[in-house]
Amino acid sequence: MFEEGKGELLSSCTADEIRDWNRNNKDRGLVDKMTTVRSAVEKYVKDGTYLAIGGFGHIRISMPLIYEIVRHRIKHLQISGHTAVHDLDVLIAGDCVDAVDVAYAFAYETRGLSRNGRRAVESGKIKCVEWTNASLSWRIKAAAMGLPFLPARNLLGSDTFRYSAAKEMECPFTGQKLVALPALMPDVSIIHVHYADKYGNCSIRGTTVKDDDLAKASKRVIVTAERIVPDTFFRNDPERTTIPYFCVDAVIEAPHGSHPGNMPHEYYFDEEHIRDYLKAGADDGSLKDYLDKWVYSVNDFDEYLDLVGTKKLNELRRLEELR
Amino acid sequence: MFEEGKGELLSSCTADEIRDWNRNNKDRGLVDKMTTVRSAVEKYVKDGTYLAIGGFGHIRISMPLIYEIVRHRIKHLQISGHTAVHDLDVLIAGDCVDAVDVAYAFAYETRGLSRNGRRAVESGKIKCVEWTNASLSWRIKAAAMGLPFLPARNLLGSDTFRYSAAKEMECPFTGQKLVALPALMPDVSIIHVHYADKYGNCSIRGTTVKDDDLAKASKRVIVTAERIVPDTFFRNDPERTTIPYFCVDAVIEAPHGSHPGNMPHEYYFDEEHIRDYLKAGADDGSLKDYLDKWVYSVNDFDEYLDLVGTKKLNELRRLEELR
Amino acid sequence: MTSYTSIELMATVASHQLEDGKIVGVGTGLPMIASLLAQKTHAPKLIIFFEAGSMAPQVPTLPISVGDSRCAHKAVAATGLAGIMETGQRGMIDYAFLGGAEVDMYGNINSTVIGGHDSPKVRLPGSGGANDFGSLSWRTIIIAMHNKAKLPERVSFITTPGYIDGPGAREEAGLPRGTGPFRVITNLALMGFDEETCRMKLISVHPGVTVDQVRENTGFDLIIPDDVTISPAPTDEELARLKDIDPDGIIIGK
Amino acid sequence: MTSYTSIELMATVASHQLEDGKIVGVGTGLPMIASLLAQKTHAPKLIIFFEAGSMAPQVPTLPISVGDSRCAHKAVAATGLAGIMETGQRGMIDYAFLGGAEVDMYGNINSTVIGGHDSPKVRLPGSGGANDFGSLSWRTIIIAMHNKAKLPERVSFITTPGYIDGPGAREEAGLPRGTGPFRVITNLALMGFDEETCRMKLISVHPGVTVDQVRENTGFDLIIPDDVTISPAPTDEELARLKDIDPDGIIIGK
Repeated sequence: MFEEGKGELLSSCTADEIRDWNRNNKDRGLVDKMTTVRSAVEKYVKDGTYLAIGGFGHIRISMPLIYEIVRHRIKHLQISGHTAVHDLDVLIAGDCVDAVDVAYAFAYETRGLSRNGRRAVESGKIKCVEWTNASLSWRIKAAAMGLPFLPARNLLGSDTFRYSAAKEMECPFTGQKLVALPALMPDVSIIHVHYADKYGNCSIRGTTVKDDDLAKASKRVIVTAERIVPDTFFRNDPERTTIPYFCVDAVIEAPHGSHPGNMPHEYYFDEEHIRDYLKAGADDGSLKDYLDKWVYSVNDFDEYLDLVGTKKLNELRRLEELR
Repeated sequence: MFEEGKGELLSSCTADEIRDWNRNNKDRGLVDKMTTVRSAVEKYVKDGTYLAIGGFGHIRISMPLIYEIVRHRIKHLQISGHTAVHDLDVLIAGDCVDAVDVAYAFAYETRGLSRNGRRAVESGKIKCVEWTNASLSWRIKAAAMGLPFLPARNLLGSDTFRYSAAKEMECPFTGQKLVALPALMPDVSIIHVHYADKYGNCSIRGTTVKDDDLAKASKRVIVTAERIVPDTFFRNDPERTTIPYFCVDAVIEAPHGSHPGNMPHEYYFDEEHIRDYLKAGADDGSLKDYLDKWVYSVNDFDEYLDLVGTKKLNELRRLEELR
Repeated sequence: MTSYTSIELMATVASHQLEDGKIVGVGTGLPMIASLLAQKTHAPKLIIFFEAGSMAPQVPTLPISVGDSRCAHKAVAATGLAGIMETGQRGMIDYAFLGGAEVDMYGNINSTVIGGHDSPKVRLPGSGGANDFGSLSWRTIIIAMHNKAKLPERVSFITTPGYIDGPGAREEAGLPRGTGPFRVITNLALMGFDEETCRMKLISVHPGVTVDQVRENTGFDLIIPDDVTISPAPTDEELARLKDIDPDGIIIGK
Repeated sequence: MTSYTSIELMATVASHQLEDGKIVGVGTGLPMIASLLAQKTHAPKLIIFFEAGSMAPQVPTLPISVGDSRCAHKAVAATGLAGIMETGQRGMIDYAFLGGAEVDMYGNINSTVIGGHDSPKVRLPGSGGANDFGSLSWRTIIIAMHNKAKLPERVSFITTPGYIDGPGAREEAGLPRGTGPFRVITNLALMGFDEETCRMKLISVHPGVTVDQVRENTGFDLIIPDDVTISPAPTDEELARLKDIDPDGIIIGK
């Protein structure tokens, strides 16, 4: 009677498993969590990790962590692709990805499709399970709420549903048909924010996309921040805390950390860089050259920013501020 | 097999009814919604209205609207009582209330029980359906999300459940037992906030309790605000918008609007006033005297504040600021 | 007579479909341009929602992404995907404004794959917020290119459901009642949907386009009523505003 | 020997039950006092949540309400009821710290009515956040007065479920596994729960109280093991901190 999607549930958990994880693994204390990109990736990101990335694919993404994952040649990642753009594409370029829960992926919005991403799917290298931006957000919200599922009214009547791992269900009160979305608890999420303190309290300016829920839903949360601030920044104005400290496992200071992506109120897209990257995506050879130059040949994100150059960084700030 | 609470569902709606109401009755435009307490109550609050009140019972409550409802001798209200304290008690004193969805009511926290509230229930005048603070919040959240219900893991195994209108259900993925909480769409909600613009955008400092969801869930929303600010207050910093304008139907400027309740960052409780009120609650006669003095004999909230006096108001500000 | 491109015409015709004072959930590309144009012409009080969380922004210059900082500029509220789509789920979003690689006669949209799902000929981006906006908003406006391949009888993959396979199918599937596709704007024509059959129906052909041309370029039996009109050409005012919105022709120039 | 009141003793014994570095969801009244005392003595890194939405505040002076501005003072985050209880639902709240008018041998709490629900002898406030904290937190600590009426065999109304009617009952009811009542602090004794039977069990009697007194004032067959100890009296340091917390004796003086 009730249909269900035939897509694979890439990451599953019961509500009691969510609770047990949180009881046993999340530190409640106000402890200093400052670390480095390298240590955080080595500690938390493994072959086969189910990874979710904060922001909106090319807006407010944590490029220091993404580059480090590529540099560490992590394999077989499964990715939550709620508007995945440059974040996912670089991981695919680095051959890190096996499967994607796709809401939006393999494309760059107004810039068109990504040849690199398409090639990986069309060659069968990457497995796709279909979702939508809202259904992935609600799956994450379910885990954040400690629930095994959330009901919703989208997805129904579509092939997106048929290639998802959702199920139909009935409302216990009204009898109406609803879609049930299974909770998603990523192994690791990486989130770039505007402000963080050393304990992990975070504040995001502009749209949150789903990062408040993502931080609550994930087993491990690594945060990179444009600026590290004292905890009084949050305690004096606790409404501005987007993510409370106890969700966060590691904090790294990373100014310009979303480059070449946009960081609201800080800097706009580096369109030249993205154009060159997309051009390199035409074939695996050019892509290897790109990665050699920007990822493998630099030791860390500071060296990467030196390659970008101060002039460009200043220009992107002016662009963001509409000057 | 699945149990259900035998309490009456005081206010019910299907998801499509929520949608139809919002389509047909909520203005999407940025229009000036400034009005007076009197006009707002006359327009929206009727005998039999299901009413929800923002804040936390004696913190950030809209006393101008509550007094006006009493002054208008509105009858047969049904109330959402998620930590209802002085807000509900004054409405009971004014003989406005027939039924309460109780999470917490008829009491004043550390100050003890309310004789007025107890009398009304123990005499059979007021009908009680049992809920909890979280389950009422989640019922409101369901309506705010456009869902006919939300699942949860509280309530189960209690008499609170048996005297509620919740049902047991099974998770479509894990088979585990959950409680299903029916959506609650109040007819009217009244919410006191720190800042509002004339369109209805609102910002709350301190805990939101459930007012962000409540504004989205309610058929009509009347807002009183400590301060009216230009819309640039929100547009320059859109993260601080607790309630977006399109949820709100009427906006009223009301400094000191939570008196004798607490307003975080503005003024603390007027304990003397509350003590006198609770003393008056000992019998109906004294309560009538209280209402005569503070509600029926004054024309509006400005006159009420004149009775309170500037000296007292200044004292409550100093108290709040720990000076 | 002022000269204009096919894309400019699609943008102006599309913008006309939006009502002033309503809320529209806007997808990336041409829908963005057409919504901004509506605000600068006949619908100054049109409220735009972008799926990443922005409500009623004052977009200062052409965005690259529906989630970038231009799309949240001077918004009245900055929320997230759930915040936007829950607002839609409770019936507050009047129009969904979407693009699609394929659109069929029931207004179903494919933006996921061409060819089989598991071994696709072309992998497209997927739903993004399209299925959400299209399922939860009251009326869906779709922009597509007009040829037999792009307007097939049946899309090969329903990313975003239209009327699925006919009258009552949306409600039966569990989608909110009273919702569905409203208009389709292509490079050749403006189309709506027949109330009785839920099938796509011609409303107007663009200037210089014949009904036969439209018929020949449609992959299904398009309903052609007697009262087909001619779409209005862009006015000088509209063309000037389009230049303001996209001075470098990033989308309009495509 | 320093003199102290019964309420002061309950506060200190209660505070000892809280572990440093854990999260506790705190109800109104004595639980508030005991949690603040724990922070000022053995558990400076104890994290307090208040149900109205405050996380990890630095409470500057005695609050009147768990939702007032003192309870949100210098918090790390200001959310709402759902924000707090969802954090509990996903297993992040270690202790619920509650009061109750009646507590029975399985740790079920009544704070709703004495007498029949629909024609009560005494109407009490109801659950508030107690059912939520008690259902969703890992361990529940309860403060109550000790006499046969307040500690009956079966509460007349289960506002907040303890072990309901014995082993496995919570899990069978659908409540999160591994949760339940942990300690009961009264004016006479400190009690826990027997792991096998889930029934209330004496841990220590307060100074000057005999086991017989406890037994006589309990409305059910309390498990009395051989190793019953004597609760430690409040230290001078603890009494001084209690005075700091509640200088006017608003709660402590009751």
